[in-house]
Amino acid sequence: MSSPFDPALSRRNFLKWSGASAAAIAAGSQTPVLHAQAKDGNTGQAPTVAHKYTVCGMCLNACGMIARVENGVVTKLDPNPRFLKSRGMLCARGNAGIQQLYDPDRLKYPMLRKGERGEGKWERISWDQALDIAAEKFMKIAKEYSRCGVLFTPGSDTQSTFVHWFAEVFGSYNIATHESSCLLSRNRAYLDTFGEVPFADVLHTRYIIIVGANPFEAIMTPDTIDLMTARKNGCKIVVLDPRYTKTAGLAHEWFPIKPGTDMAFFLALAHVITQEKRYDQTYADEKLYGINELTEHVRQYSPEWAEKETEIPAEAIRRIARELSAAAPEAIVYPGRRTSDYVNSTQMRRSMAIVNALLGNWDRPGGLLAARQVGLANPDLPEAPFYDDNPENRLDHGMANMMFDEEGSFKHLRDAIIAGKPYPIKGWFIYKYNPLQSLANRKKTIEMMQKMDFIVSVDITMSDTAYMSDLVLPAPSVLERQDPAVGLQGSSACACVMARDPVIPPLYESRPVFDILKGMAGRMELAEFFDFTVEEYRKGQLKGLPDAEKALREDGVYYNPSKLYGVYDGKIYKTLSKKIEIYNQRYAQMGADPLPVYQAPREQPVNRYRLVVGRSACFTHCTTQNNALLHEMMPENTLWLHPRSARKLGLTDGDRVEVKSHAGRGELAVSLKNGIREDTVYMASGYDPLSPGLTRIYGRGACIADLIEDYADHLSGNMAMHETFVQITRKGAV
Amino acid sequence: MAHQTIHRHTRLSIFMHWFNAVCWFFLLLTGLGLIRNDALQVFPAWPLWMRSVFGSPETLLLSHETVGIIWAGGFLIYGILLFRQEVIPFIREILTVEIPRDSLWLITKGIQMTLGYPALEKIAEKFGFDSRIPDQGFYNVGQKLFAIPSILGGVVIALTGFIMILSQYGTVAAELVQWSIVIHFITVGLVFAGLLIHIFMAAIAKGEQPALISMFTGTVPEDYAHHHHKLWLDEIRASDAAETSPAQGNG
Amino acid sequence: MRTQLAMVIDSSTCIDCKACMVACKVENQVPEGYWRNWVKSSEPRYADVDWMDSVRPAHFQPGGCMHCSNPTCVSACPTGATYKDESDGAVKVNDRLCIGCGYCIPACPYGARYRHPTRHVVDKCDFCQHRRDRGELPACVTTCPTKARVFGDINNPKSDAAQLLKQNRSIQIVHESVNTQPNMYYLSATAPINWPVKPGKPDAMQFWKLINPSIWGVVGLNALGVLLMLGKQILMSHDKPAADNSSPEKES
Amino acid sequence: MKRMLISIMTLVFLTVSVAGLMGAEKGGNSRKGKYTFRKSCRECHMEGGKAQELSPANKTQAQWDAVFAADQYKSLACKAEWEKLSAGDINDIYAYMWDHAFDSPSPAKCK
Repeated sequence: MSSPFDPALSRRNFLKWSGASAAAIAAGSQTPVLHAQAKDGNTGQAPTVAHKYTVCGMCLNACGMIARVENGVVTKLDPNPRFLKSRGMLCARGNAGIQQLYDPDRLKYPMLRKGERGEGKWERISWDQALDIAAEKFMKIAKEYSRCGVLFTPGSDTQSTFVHWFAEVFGSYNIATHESSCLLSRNRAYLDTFGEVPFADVLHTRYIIIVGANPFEAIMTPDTIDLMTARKNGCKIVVLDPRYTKTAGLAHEWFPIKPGTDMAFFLALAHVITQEKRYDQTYADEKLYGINELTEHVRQYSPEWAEKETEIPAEAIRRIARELSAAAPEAIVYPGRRTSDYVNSTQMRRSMAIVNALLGNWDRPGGLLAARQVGLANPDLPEAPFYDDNPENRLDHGMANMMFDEEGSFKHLRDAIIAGKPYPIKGWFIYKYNPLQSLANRKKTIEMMQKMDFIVSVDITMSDTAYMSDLVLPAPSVLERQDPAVGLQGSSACACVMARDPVIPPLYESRPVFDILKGMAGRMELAEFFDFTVEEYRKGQLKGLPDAEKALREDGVYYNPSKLYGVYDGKIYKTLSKKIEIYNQRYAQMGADPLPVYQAPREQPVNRYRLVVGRSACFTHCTTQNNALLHEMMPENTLWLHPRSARKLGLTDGDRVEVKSHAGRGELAVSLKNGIREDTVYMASGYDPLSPGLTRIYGRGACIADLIEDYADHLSGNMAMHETFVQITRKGAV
Repeated sequence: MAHQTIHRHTRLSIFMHWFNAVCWFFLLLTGLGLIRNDALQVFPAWPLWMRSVFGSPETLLLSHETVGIIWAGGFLIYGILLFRQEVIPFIREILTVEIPRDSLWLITKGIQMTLGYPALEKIAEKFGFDSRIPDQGFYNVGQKLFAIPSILGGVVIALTGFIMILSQYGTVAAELVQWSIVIHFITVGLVFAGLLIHIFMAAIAKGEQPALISMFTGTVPEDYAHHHHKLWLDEIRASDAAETSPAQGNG
Repeated sequence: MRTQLAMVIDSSTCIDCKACMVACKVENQVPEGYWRNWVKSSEPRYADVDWMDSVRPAHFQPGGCMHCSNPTCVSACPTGATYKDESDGAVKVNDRLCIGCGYCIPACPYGARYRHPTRHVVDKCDFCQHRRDRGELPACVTTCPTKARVFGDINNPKSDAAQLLKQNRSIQIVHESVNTQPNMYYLSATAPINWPVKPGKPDAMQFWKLINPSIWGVVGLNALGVLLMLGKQILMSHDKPAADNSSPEKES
Repeated sequence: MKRMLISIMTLVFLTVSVAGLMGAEKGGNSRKGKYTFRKSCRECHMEGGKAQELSPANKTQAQWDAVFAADQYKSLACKAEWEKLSAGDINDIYAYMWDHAFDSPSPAKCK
């Protein structure tokens, strides 16, 4: 009766419709696109409804969606039931994708900085002017300081591949990716143990230990959904976390482990498993390298010893080791994702990888799976030129000894740029990357920016990093873009290919980063390297998959059936020993610990609290806090504090406090929570931005980037975000 | 003399009277049909029937609201345009009350209407008051006593109705709307109770046919005027004598 | 048997991700600050115990309008704008009949209703009528990551909802003061159970109910009086009209 | 004091490990090697090319050591192409192949 499709006009229908569409296109009303469509649409008749396949871009998971488009306006996003990777679901952020599209806070046209950096004075310019300026400034830097004098930071995005390609043809290998503040230490650890980064077969496992991960809140498809299905099927979940996350709350056992001591727990598990010979000897002889060294090495790490470090009772550790190995190989130590926590994160994750190795779960149901074949080809592109005047290496080369060359380390790069050594970096191209909100030590990032001559940001809204840039270029949301094909690993669900086509044309003057790069390349005598369209690029990717285009059109996804288990049968591991390296020979060669040696975390100063960060299901890092639909869930962040600690500090719930670290300070309200250790505090990321362009969260809460001190993982150069201790003082009640 | 007629109502007044009557009945019946709640409705079948007559509950509400606006709007325009000519004299007339005479009228007329003349005479004798029914002006005091609350009631009904319509198109404090419905309902109930008597007294009761007819013709027989509204008749005669204005005569 | 749409919810699988809330908000254009559905959560109760002692698991309870079979909201509505749709068993609001009085809002023990700030009518879940018209499931059901919400006709034994209900022990959440017979069933133990409130009525509604008999009574009595007089007039027609003329005659 | 100690220890650790890494690295310029390899070898050593498709990740570091061992190339079919390259170019290609070998810390990706 109240259906918006009811063509009958009633006394209130007119008002209702005008109200409804005003809400839906609040932002869009300023756009020529929507105006045009409104004129075309036969007003008074039932709206034309189209359903279009697309893929979510609110986080990097890429879940399948169906967009409902009515008279050219996207009115709803629903899950694509055929998209097995996302298990036919769409989370809160996915549903809020529509708000990202129609957000009045969106950037609308290219803007050039007028006043000082961060002063917020902008001049609207045309795209031609913008691209001319960008090309000219980068070429000037290339001439004066070499092409490596421009830094490129592509965030996790389907079109980031073009930024990498542009950097390559432009000639800079100074690239720092999102990964260097996320999962590199995990990748390092698993690569150096199994020769490959695995996917956990959560769905079929019977026992899972989750440490430094929060899959029920940090939604990952299909792991999050599979974990709940596994739980329903009787899988036991053990969570170690200083904070009572929703994952901890839904686990069978939760241990509020002392922060930074995870390795002690896993070494003790290895101790029990090896001492009690709870591993498969035949498997170990055949596949594992260094089992004897390990047995010897972990003799010192008894559960009783670990109890002192972790504050987890020895008998619980012993029991868990026994339960875990009894469930093996359908048992997993969950590898996790964001492992940018401590200075020894790689070794910590190595200790977890080693326990996985002892469980013999590699390449088996309910264990760790290798990446599956998807079948995308590399489009034929011209060979990238080589510039002889470039320095030999990345700026941060050698600052961590197991760094990934193509990912870099933002933390080390920043230090080197500030120092100007070994060579200067003066330009920065930023795409979907916001270190001023998401990464440690905001002040230092600003200091780094002040060393630069020219900074370009391509973003959807005026993020803090865009706000501090010189040229800001408006990007469309994924609903307005054509994207290259991407292969997705969906654990046991699938290996699949997705590709986006625009659901509606781009709003305002926004342009996808591909167009921007192509425009810049054309102005830098690099046109030949971008002499293709996204469509052509995608055709090149799909050339080996004749059925893909049809499947993408009809189902919104293409599956390439590939082997799931036993991929490694008859194959060797990509390690020096060609086996699963419990004892890592390369580490031994370069002087790192070949087996993880426990190092206690830095001692906690008196009256200081360890700051930990972590996810909420409604927020992707610091990108969705300003989204009206999600903002309502948490209008500002608060500091989680244990009631006993609060009593000690004379605080009650809701009191405002000043939080201080060596990096900076912030002010926010405290929430008294039993679900956090007395020595630890937590706050959500993404608040108190510098940019007033984020209207809903500007001036709300406190910013983690201003508080977290800059540490990095020794081996991978990954940022270490849990090494900060803060001081808390009362600021008076609200 | 008995056959002579006297002008009593202008065409506009006649129109407004019947306009009011028709609107009232329509609004009453549709309004009653809108109350669909077991705890409040005495005739549960009525709303169902009304809704089916109108095709749907929405049309019923829409009709009620439309006619309500026409009714209130009609009186508003009438009141504004003829404020001096009609409203002020009317109000002055209905507010003019002479307590000893008019209260006696109420008593004697009341007894006469209910118990009849013989009873009136007996009671008057017993309690020692004049059994003759006192003379009245253009309106008798009974009409005045009905007119005052029904006008006030009309204003209340219009206002509360307006609040309810308004609350569908704008933000109105919830409590105001909540009380508006109740007051609307109560006022209609009370005015309607009076209306029943008005209808009886003015149209059905014996000897009142000239009044009913006058609501079509605009004139009353002189003897009726003499009998029911003697003071008014005296006034007309006095002014006729003074001005010999044809407008005041029966033409 | 008559259709009764219902939700059977396995709240033990809810992860409190709030996808259902956002999906509903977008689908039904629910304005900022208002919700048609929700996820209630249990507070962890280990405040005064040592960390290492037993930990109560968290529990999340998705909900929304319960589409009761004995709806207190329907009996609070003066106009019948809120009604139980016989065709599908859902409790609905006829926007075009609602005058926004809000009598029904406190009458719901679950807080499932609100007054829409721009449409000015009361708004609530209708199990996504317009989606069902297109053959789709309600938005919250479709989007739920763990498929905690199962939707269907519980009177149709073939539906998923009916089968789930048959195979499991379930509970309905009611306030002790009134059994509204909600059509939202929760499987297994569901923890944040005690949140519904006693259904209330606004003062105006209470006053109306109080005074209602008197008003009908006054009208009825007057009608009776008029009828009596009419009867008297017809039966006692010999009551001298001549006396009518006595008064002026006497005077003159 | 403790911070100082940690800093010194970190520095020592870094120096030792960087030195270790240097020792493991080949002398050539890996980045230039990538370019030269693509320019000089990939025409044949690509999918659908005249010779077997080659990427650094096709072989282990030990296998690359063997390929680039002194005069080993003379037994290859593309001997003539090798001879067109300078010793420096070959060394660069060697560095590239070795750095991104199958069992290297950062094996070459398909893309």
